[in-house]
Formats: sequence, structure tokens, C-alpha cells
Amino acid sequence: MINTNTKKIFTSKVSKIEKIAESSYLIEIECNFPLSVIPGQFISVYCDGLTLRRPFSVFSTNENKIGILFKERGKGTRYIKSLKQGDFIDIAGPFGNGFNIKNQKSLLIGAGIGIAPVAFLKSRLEELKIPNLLISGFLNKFEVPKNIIIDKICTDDGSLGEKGSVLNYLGQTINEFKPEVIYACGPSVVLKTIAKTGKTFDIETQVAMEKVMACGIGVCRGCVIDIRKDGKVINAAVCKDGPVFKGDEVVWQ
Amino acid sequence: MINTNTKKIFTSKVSKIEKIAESSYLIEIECNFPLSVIPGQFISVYCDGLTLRRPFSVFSTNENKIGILFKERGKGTRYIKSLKQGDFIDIAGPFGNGFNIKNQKSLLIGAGIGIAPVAFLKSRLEELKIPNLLISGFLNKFEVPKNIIIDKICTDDGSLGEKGSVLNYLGQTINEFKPEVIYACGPSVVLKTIAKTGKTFDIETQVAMEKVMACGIGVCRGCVIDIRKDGKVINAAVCKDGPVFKGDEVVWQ
Amino acid sequence: MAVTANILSTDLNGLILQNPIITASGTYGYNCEYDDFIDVSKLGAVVTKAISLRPRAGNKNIRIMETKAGIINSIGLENVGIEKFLTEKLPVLQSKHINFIVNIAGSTIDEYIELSKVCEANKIKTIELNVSCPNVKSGCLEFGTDESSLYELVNEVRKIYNGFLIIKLTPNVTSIEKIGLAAQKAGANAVSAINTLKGSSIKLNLIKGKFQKEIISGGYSGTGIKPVAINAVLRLSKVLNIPIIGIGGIENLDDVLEFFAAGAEAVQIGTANFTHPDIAEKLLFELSEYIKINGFKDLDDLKKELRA
Amino acid sequence: MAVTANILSTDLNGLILQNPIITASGTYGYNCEYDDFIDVSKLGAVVTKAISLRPRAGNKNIRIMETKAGIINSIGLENVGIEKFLTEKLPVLQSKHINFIVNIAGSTIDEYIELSKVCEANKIKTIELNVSCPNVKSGCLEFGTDESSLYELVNEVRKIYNGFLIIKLTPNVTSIEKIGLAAQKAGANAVSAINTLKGSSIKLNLIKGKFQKEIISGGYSGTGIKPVAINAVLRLSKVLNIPIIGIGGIENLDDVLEFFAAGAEAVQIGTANFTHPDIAEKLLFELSEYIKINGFKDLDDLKKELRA
Ligand SMILES: Cc1cc2nc3c(=O)[nH]c(=O)nc-3n(C[C@H](O)[C@H](O)[C@H](O)COP(=O)(O)OP(=O)(O)OC[C@H]3O[C@@H](n4cnc5c(N)ncnc54)[C@H](O)[C@@H]3O)c2cc1C
Ligand SMILES: Cc1cc2nc3c(=O)[nH]c(=O)nc-3n(C[C@H](O)[C@H](O)[C@H](O)COP(=O)(O)OP(=O)(O)OC[C@H]3O[C@@H](n4cnc5c(N)ncnc54)[C@H](O)[C@@H]3O)c2cc1C
Ligand SMILES: Cc1cc2nc3c(=O)[nH]c(=O)nc-3n(C[C@H](O)[C@H](O)[C@H](O)COP(=O)(O)O)c2cc1C
Ligand SMILES: Cc1cc2nc3c(=O)[nH]c(=O)nc-3n(C[C@H](O)[C@H](O)[C@H](O)COP(=O)(O)O)c2cc1C
Ligand code: FES
Ligand code: FES
Repeated sequence: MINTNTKKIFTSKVSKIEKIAESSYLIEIECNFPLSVIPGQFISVYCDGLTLRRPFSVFSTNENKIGILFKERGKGTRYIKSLKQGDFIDIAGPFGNGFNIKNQKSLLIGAGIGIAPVAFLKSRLEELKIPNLLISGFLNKFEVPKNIIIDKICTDDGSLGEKGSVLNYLGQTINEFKPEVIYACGPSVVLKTIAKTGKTFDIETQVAMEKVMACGIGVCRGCVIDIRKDGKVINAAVCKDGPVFKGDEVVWQ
Repeated sequence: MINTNTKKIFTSKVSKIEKIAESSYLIEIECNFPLSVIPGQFISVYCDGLTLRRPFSVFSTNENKIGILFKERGKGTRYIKSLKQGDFIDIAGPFGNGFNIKNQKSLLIGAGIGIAPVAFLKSRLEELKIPNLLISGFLNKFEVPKNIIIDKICTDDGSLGEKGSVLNYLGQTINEFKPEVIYACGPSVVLKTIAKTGKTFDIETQVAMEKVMACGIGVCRGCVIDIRKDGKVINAAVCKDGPVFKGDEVVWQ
Repeated sequence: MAVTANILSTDLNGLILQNPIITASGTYGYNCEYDDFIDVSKLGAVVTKAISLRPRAGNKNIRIMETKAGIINSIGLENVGIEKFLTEKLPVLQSKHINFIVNIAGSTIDEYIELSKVCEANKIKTIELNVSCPNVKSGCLEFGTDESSLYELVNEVRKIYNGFLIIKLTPNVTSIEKIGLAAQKAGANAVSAINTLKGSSIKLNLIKGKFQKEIISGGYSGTGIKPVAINAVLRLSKVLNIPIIGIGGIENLDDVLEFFAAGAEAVQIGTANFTHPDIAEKLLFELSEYIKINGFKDLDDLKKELRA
Repeated sequence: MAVTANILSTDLNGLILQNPIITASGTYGYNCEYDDFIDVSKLGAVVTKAISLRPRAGNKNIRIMETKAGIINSIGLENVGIEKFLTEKLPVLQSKHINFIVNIAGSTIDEYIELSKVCEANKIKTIELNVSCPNVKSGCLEFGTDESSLYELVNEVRKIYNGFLIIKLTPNVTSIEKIGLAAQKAGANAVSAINTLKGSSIKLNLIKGKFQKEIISGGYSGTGIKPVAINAVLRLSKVLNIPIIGIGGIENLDDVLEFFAAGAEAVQIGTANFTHPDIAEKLLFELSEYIKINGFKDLDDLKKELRA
């Protein structure tokens, strides 16, 4: 599925920006054309004064609006946070390969702000009536975004849901829910464990990776990771060949 | 007269910002200590993201507030314009040598935004009960700042006051008002003519010069102009030795 | 049929471009990768990613880091190699009528010779030699940092290659004039300047008393290098007779005009393509509007006034 | 009486500074010009404006132009000359107990020798040689761009001057390592890096079909040169045994730490003094707080962790 508009860059209006958790925000942007996006794909935002655009997973699309969730980290996200309803924002995309949606019992895992693409995926699976379970981990209850349907929440400090990392509940959840495919997004260390666990249980894993990006379209070769394909280790661009990869193809550091 | 506070740099609150003419603004800043400034002295403003501070003549001081008038030109003045009441602003100063106030009949000339230091001087002369006349020239009526008492206004297009440049009325004004000293601020070409005219009429002129500044305190030698002193041409720093110079000492380009 | 004169037409001493806006090597892929954003065939030219004899996998470490005024890259010349370029990339360039310049990189003179032969045999009309590659023989010094190595290199390539030959100069030298003169003497048709500056950046993250460190050493590009690039073009234009293509930190039309004023005949846009993927076409449009609105006859007239 | 250990104490191979924050030549005047903003005597040291044998009036053209990531200056070494320095400036430094380093500049080796003699005679404990000055003899090449000229220069100065001798390296060279090694071999006690990059900028203003142009060519400084400076320090620290003082684009504590991580033992603040005239004292305070809050023993401990 690709953008039905011919150009993948446009300046659009912010239709909504709201705080959804501790230093996390939802921003919705108007798109004056229908935009079809696969969960796992991302858009990149021009942040005033910065050389590199900032990539964010698409969190929602509806009625010509596109939404992303972002956590405040540095200059770029502070800039986006400073925007107000009606302000203009320069976005490009959607880019990359999203999750390869299977008609199979699906376990979705989001760690921290990694919730964004899997929450989007969940809504797509619901539309497709594919049975699924979304489990998500956060530092504490303040980090848990509001208005997102999460089936099972873990917090490191136990202030909401189960206490501990999502990884602590991975084996148990697999045993109970018996997924046929696992989709995940979060820090690399978490994804690595998920990929290994998937392998142990012989379940396909799809992981959405992150890497600092320059071009976002595969030309600069700035965001490559090692991928094992047909027995050979090759470079794959997270922006173009990913960000979603099969967990067992990634050569984990 | 120097700043009675020990440090010449402080972050303070904007107490007022208002548009006073076409793309010209008055900004007033709170100073939590008494500040004595001589008209012609300037302060420098840190503008977010820019390497060089921007110098502005002091326009007013009252009750621990300092005011400047500025015309929007580039990034720096656009930044200052973006400030709102209650925002913080980083200012340093006052710097330089102001007008050397004489107890003599004074003609004050301000061209464009050059009105700022001479309007301030006028208020000081009024306090000192020194007879004075302020004549000021602008492009058109929209450029004339409101709420400033100007004795005679000229506009290039004649849309307010006399038609033409202040320079057109210089000889006439001198003949009628018979000043003993002339204080002026404005573009270099205007100041040059005023200095020459002063010489012709044998009247002392004091001109407030402008030059791109880096340090603002005489150390970088970035803002020097040629000055004739005791028959020799030497470098003078506009920021430290000026910005006010005697018109007949400046080696005009 | 009415013929509209192309006011942006750019004559680089024989190489005629439809306009002076070129996209720089390493920032634009091989052919039409930016088709999602602009009509690539409208550009003066696209310079391909540096192509080596054999495919290269590039560096393992951190490859991109942003700094306050640009980025540092350490891609390590990852590319598909000349063979794949010819079979997979070149046909697209041709079928889409994209004006292109092939940027080539070797680690020995022989490799450059081999690459030039292939380009000549495949009727590639314009090549740009990336000479910021370590010269394996001379103990890792780059070709572009030593007059005599550069002279030898260009001279050898010139013997084989009859097309338009551009040498891309590195700023990491004591005298860019000497290197430029060596290129000219050896038969280059034009120089492009500048390639990236040597730069490094270290990101520190203190976690429980220990620093997590990310270090990158590589090529510095973007707005922060523009003063160095303008300086290089000014200096080169005083000593060279061949045209100069200006590169370095161009982000807007003012920057383009600044390069023309310094003596550049055309410009290349690099890092700014990442920031604004449609910038090249935008500049094209703005330049043409600027000429019309301000009453210049054409680009040459504008350049003349800029240098008056 | 309780003795408080100075956690910022910095040992530059014999030269002990009370802390590693130094203000760079040309940006801080001669002595206490920044007293209006900070207590200058608290600094590790103040480097004076470059001082030449005779007073110099400097350049006539535009002297300062701002760019997106710094400034370009073409001051032309305007200074009061060594005599006036000794009679008017030195006594203030001494009476105010300001730690200082005298930056000297000549256009021939003889001038440097003469200046060094005067410094030695006047018991000036530390000098920094500005070697980015054109060497009149060698046809305008700068001393600092040629290993053998630099070796000769430093060697001659070393014979005469017994104090702490710092050589300030220019980045406008093909190999800063070679120049640094020449300085070390000739007896320098430390190097400081970097001086300004060569840069130019052109401001255009179109008025009635004609361009008003402001051109500056000079030294580029500020945040835009930091990647080049970090690169230089990293490279120098791999080959030198003498301490390196890092300079270039430092604006905040992160920048200072980055230079330490790259291998610098102390740092100089230049252009940032213009932006924030109280920055040097602020950095001093922040550095000391950083060490305490994060549980490091002292500056040396912090540096060790930064380089681990
Ligand atoms: C495919 C992809 C999808 C992402 N989706 C989301 C999301 O849905 N929500 C969210 O909050 N974050 C997401 N991120 C991370 C997000 O891009 C960074 O948080 C953001 O770029 C930080 O920018 P900053 O200027 O605020 O912080 P900075 O201080 O500049 O950087 C903080 C960290 O952010 C990362 N980062 C910085 N620049 C880039 C860049 N150009 N490209 C990629 N990473 C960068 C680096 O890890 C860096 O250390 C995603 C990243 C990728 C690659
Ligand atoms: C002593 C002095 C007093 C001044 N008083 C006033 C005043 O009261 N009101 C007012 O509106 N303007 C005043 N100016 C001019 C004011 O400093 C400039 O308009 C301002 O710096 C423009 O900054 P910018 O970023 O908006 O514009 P830019 O686009 O950066 O520059 C526009 C022009 O402003 C001037 N300028 C830019 N940077 C500096 C700098 N660091 N130092 C000096 N000039 C610079 C240059 O002429 C430049 O071409 C004064 C200047 C000086 C030197
Ligand atoms: C990611 C990246 C990759 C590059 N790869 C090449 C290359 O393969 N060959 C080359 O000659 N220059 C290469 N360059 C240099 C650019 O073509 C250009 O000379 C430089 O970036 C300066 O221009 P800019 O500031 O506009 O980016 C690369 C630059 C970047 C940022
Ligand atoms: C206005 C100005 C004047 C300078 N004068 C000198 C000088 O006289 N001697 C010298 O060795 N360096 C001089 N420098 C270079 C600085 O000391 C410093 O090496 C350079 O600016 C890089 O540091 P920065 O980026 O922190 O400014 C000067 C720099 C500036 C900006
Ligand atoms: S960001 Fe350029 S290849 Fe992925
Ligand atoms: S601005 Fe530095 S001397 Fe005037």
C-alpha cells in the first residue's frame, strides 16, 4: 500500500496536540488526501533548525488525519511539542515496510513509546477481526498513555498492572495466549529477547527497529543494520528495508 | 555614570512589548535594581540561536524598567518581537559612551529608528530644562512611532509633516532654531551630512554611530571606525569609544 | 512552434546543463530515488553515489551523527559496485531521461583507470572523481591531498576517458589552490568543491557513574561548512580557468547566489536533500522566479551582476 | 585551618592551573575587560589578544560577519604592541592576580625571538605562539602550515624562552598530526587546537538591479567548527605526549566534556564569550557542580571516566 498522493512531502496543519502521559504527546495532522498506511510505517517531521528530520511511527489514520505519539527527548521533540493546533508542520512519508499482517492469532508487544505502531496494528487487526492480545510495559503508571486499549500492562515499579518488565511475562503470556505470530516495538534489547523467545517457541516474530536516520528513503546508507538472508550477512536499511524485520533475520548486537 | 549593579549582564522579564509603528516595536524590560544610563548608551540582547548579541540604544528608563525601540530586520529582531510579556530576556549593558550633554540650546535629529536615543536624550534635556528641538524623518506616516514627542516630523512621501528627508530641512532649522549643539542618530550617510553641515555652521555635532558588533566592550576590535584625533587617524571602537562621537572627528567614508 | 529560451541554461565549458542545480553524490542515490518528492529529470544533473569497482559494504560503526550545524557521516562508501550500476541503475537513468554524473572512487590508480574505462566504454558522458579516498599505495593518504598523486591520477584517467571529467576537491588540505591547479593541468574539465570536512563528534551519556560513548569520525557536511566552501570557491576562482561547481551547506536560494557570487558556475546540493527532500526542485523554481522578477535576462546575466 | 582540596586543579604537565577553563586569545582583551561580568581571577587562565612587536592597526575591511553557525573575523591582529602591553596591561594582570598566558604573533622568526626574549626578561611564565600568521619570508605561507618552518620557529623560541611554551595549531592543514609532532619535537610544552578555520561569507543586497556586496574572508569560529576541533584533538591525542588544550565552538558544559573525552586536558572558550560574556565563570561553576553531583572524586577522575 502506498500513499495515493503523488508527492510524499507536504506541509499540513496540526489539528490536535495533547499530552497523553508523562512527557508523551499525541499529535494529529490534517492530510488533504486519503493516506493509506500500514502499521509499522513511519513519517518524518522537519523540526525547525535541525538538519535531520525526525522519524515517528504512524499511530493512527482516520478521516484524512494522521496521528503520531512521541516522547519528549531532545530538540526535535521539544519543537514538535511546542506546536499548537492550527500551526503548520512539514511531514514526509509514509516510509518503510510495515508489519506483514498475518491472519493468525497475534501477540503484540510495545515497550514504552514503542506502543505507537503496535497500538495502530491492534486497531487494524480488530478491523480485520484477527484475534490479538496487546501487552505493554512502562516505567511507571505516569508513563502509561491514556485512551489506548492495552490488554495487559506491566510497570517496572508495579504502580499499574503487573510489576516488572514485559519480558518477565513473555513466556507465561505465550503459554496462555498461544500466539502464532508476535509483533513488537521497543528498545533493541527488548526486541532481541523477544526474537530469541519467539525462536524458542517456534513462533514468527516481527520487530520494528530504530536507528538514527538521515534520508529516510534508503539512499544515504546511514541507518543500516546486519541482516541474515540466505545464510549471508548483508546490510539492510532500517528506513527502507525495515523498520519492520523478521526477528530471526536480524543479527543482534 | 555606570550601572550601579556589579554585573552588567542579567536575565530579566519583559514587562511590556508593543507595536509602535510599521514593523517597529517598543519593549520594556524589568531590572531589579536601579540602572543609570546616559542617552546614547546601548544594551545588547541575546537572541536565541544567534552567535552575536544585538545592540540597541536605550530609549527609556523609569522605575527599574529599561526600554528599547527596535525595527524588525532579520532573525534577531524577529526573535525579540516574538517575546511576550512575562517572558525572560537576556540583556547586557549599558555599554559605551552616550551623548555628552551640554547645557546649550540643542537640536536633536533622529532618522528612522535612530529616533530611539535622541528621544531618550530629549526627555533628559527636558528634565534638565535645556532648550531643545527634536526633528525626525521617516519614510512615511506608517513608520512614525506613536507616543513619542517629536517637534518636527518629515516623511519622504509627505504623508505626515514636511515632505522629504530631514536633511532637506537642516539648514532652515539651524537658521531658525539657532542651536549651539546638534545630537543625531540615523544611517551613516545622514550623519555624515549632519556632521558636515555642523562644521559649516560651526556648531558642535555629536553622532551615534552603528557598526556590526561582536563583543560590545572593546576587546574584539570588530567594530572599529577611523577617527581623527590630534591630527592622526586612529581606530576607535564604536562599542566602547562610541557609539557617540564628535561629528568632526569621524573620518567619513 | 514557439521556442522558449531556457533562462537557466548552464554552460560548464562545453557541458551544457539545463540548469545549474545538481544533487551531490551520496545524498541522492543512483537515479530516481527522489521521484516520490520531485521530478528528478528536471534537475541540472544528479550525481550518483560514489561507485567503486566492486560492491562495498561500508563501515560497521555509527554512520550518522547530527551536530549543531550539520551532520557527520561515516558511511564508508557503501555502494553496489560498477557492474550492478550498469545493469540495474543506468537503464533507469536513461529511460527516465535523468541527467546524471557518475561519481567514481578507487583505492589505487589502477582502480580509477579501470572504472574510467568502463565509463568510457558505456558512453557515460560525465564523471566526477571522488579523490577523498585513501590511496592504498601511499600509506593511506588521500589522493586529493597531494598535488603530485592527484596530477598522476587525473592524467592517467584523462588518457582513457574522453567525456567531461570533473575532479571533486577535498577541503582538508593546506592549499586547495595547488590541488585545483594540478587537476586543471592534468586535463580536468571542471572541479567541484568541496567534499566533506574532516570532523568528529562524541555523544556522552552518563549512566550510573559510567559514560556511554558514541564516537564518530568522518565527513562533516551541512550549513556549518558553508564558510569553508565559499572560501574554497573564492580562492579557486582566482587561480583556475576551468569552471567550478560549488558544494557545501547550501540550504536556500541565498546560498546558491552566494556561491555564484564567489565564482561557482553551478552548485550541488547535498545534506539539504535529507532535510527537505524536495529542495532541489524548489531551488530550481525559486532561481528562475528570482531571475524573472528582478529583471535579469537569464542566469548568465544574473551571475555577471553577482560578480560585478 | 581546614584545607579544601581544589577538585578542578589541572596539571598541564608542569603548568598547574586552578581549573581547566581558559579564555581564548582575541576574545578576552588583555586583562580584566570582563570584570563587569565575572571575577576574571577565578579562571584557569586568560589568554591575551595576540601581541606583536609593534602596535598594529589591523584590517580596513569588514571585520566581523555572522554566519549560521558562528562568525568570520578579519581583525588583522590589531593590538597595542608588546611595549604598551608591558607598561599598561601586565601590571593590571599582576595586581588583580589574574592567571594569564601571553599570545604572541610575528611575521618573521626574528620577531618571535624578539618577543620571546621580552617575555623571558619580564618573567612571563606562559606564552602561546600564534603560528597562523603569514611567514613573510616563505611567501606568505603561515608558519603553522609547514612542519619544517614550524619546527625551526619553535626550536628557536625554545632556546630563548624557559617558561611554559604552548603552540597554537591551525586546522588549515593536510595533517595536523605532523605539525603537532614538529611542535613537540622542537620542545613545546603543550599545544592548543584549534585556531580559526579559513572561511568566507558574502552578503548580497539587490538594490535596483545592482548587488551591494559585503565580502569577508578570514577566520571562522563558533559552534560550526566544533566537529573539526574535536577531530583535531582526537587525532593529536593519538600521536602526542604533551597536553592538548582544546578550542573550538565550546558553548556549554557538554562541549567541555566532549573535548575532555577527545583527549583535551584543558579548554579555551572563544566566540562564546561574545554571546554570553559570563560563560567562562558559568562553565567553571557547572563543571564543579557536575563533578560533585555525579560522585566523581575530582576533575582527573572525571577525565579518566570520560576516556575509559
Ligand atoms: C522508524 C522509527 C520510528 C520511531 N517512532 C517513534 C515514535 O513513534 N514515537 C517516539 O517518541 N519516537 C519514535 N522514534 C524515535 C524518535 O525518532 C526520536 O525519539 C527522535 O528522533 C528524537 O529526536 P530529538 O531531537 O527529540 O532528540 P535528540 O536529542 O536529537 O536524540 C535523542 C535520541 O533520539 C534518536 N534520534 C535522534 N535523531 C534521530 C533521527 N534523525 N532518526 C532516528 N532517531 C533519531 C537517537 O537515538 C538519539 O540518541 C522512532 C525512530 C525510528 C527510527
Ligand atoms: C550602537 C547601536 C545601537 C543600535 N540601536 C538600535 C535601536 O535602537 N533600534 C534598532 O532597531 N536598531 C538599532 N541598532 C541596529 C540593530 O542592532 C540591528 O538592527 C540588529 O542587530 C539587526 O539584527 P537582526 O538579526 O534582526 O538582523 P540581521 O539580518 O542579522 O542584520 C541586519 C543588519 O543589522 C545589523 N546588525 C546585525 N547584527 C549586528 C550586530 N551584532 N551588531 C550590530 N549590528 C548588527 C547589520 O547592519 C545587518 O546588516 C543599533 C545598532 C548599534 C550598533
Ligand atoms: C551521507 C553522505 C554521503 C556522501 N557520499 C559521498 C560520495 O559517495 N562521494 C562523494 O564524492 N561525496 C560524498 N558526500 C559528500 C557530498 O557529496 C558533499 O560534497 C558534501 O556533503 C558537502 O555538501 P553539503 O554540505 O551540501 O552536504 C557524501 C555526503 C554525505 C552527507
Ligand atoms: C575576533 C577573534 C579574534 C581572534 N584573535 C586571535 C588572536 O589574536 N590570536 C589567536 O591565537 N587566536 C585568535 N582568535 C582565535 C580564537 O582564539 C580561537 O582559537 C577560535 O576563535 C576558535 O575558538 P571558538 O570557536 O571558541 O571561538 C580569534 C578569534 C576571534 C573570533
Ligand atoms: S536513513 Fe538513509 S538509508 Fe536509511
Ligand atoms: S564589538 Fe568588539 S570591539 Fe566593539
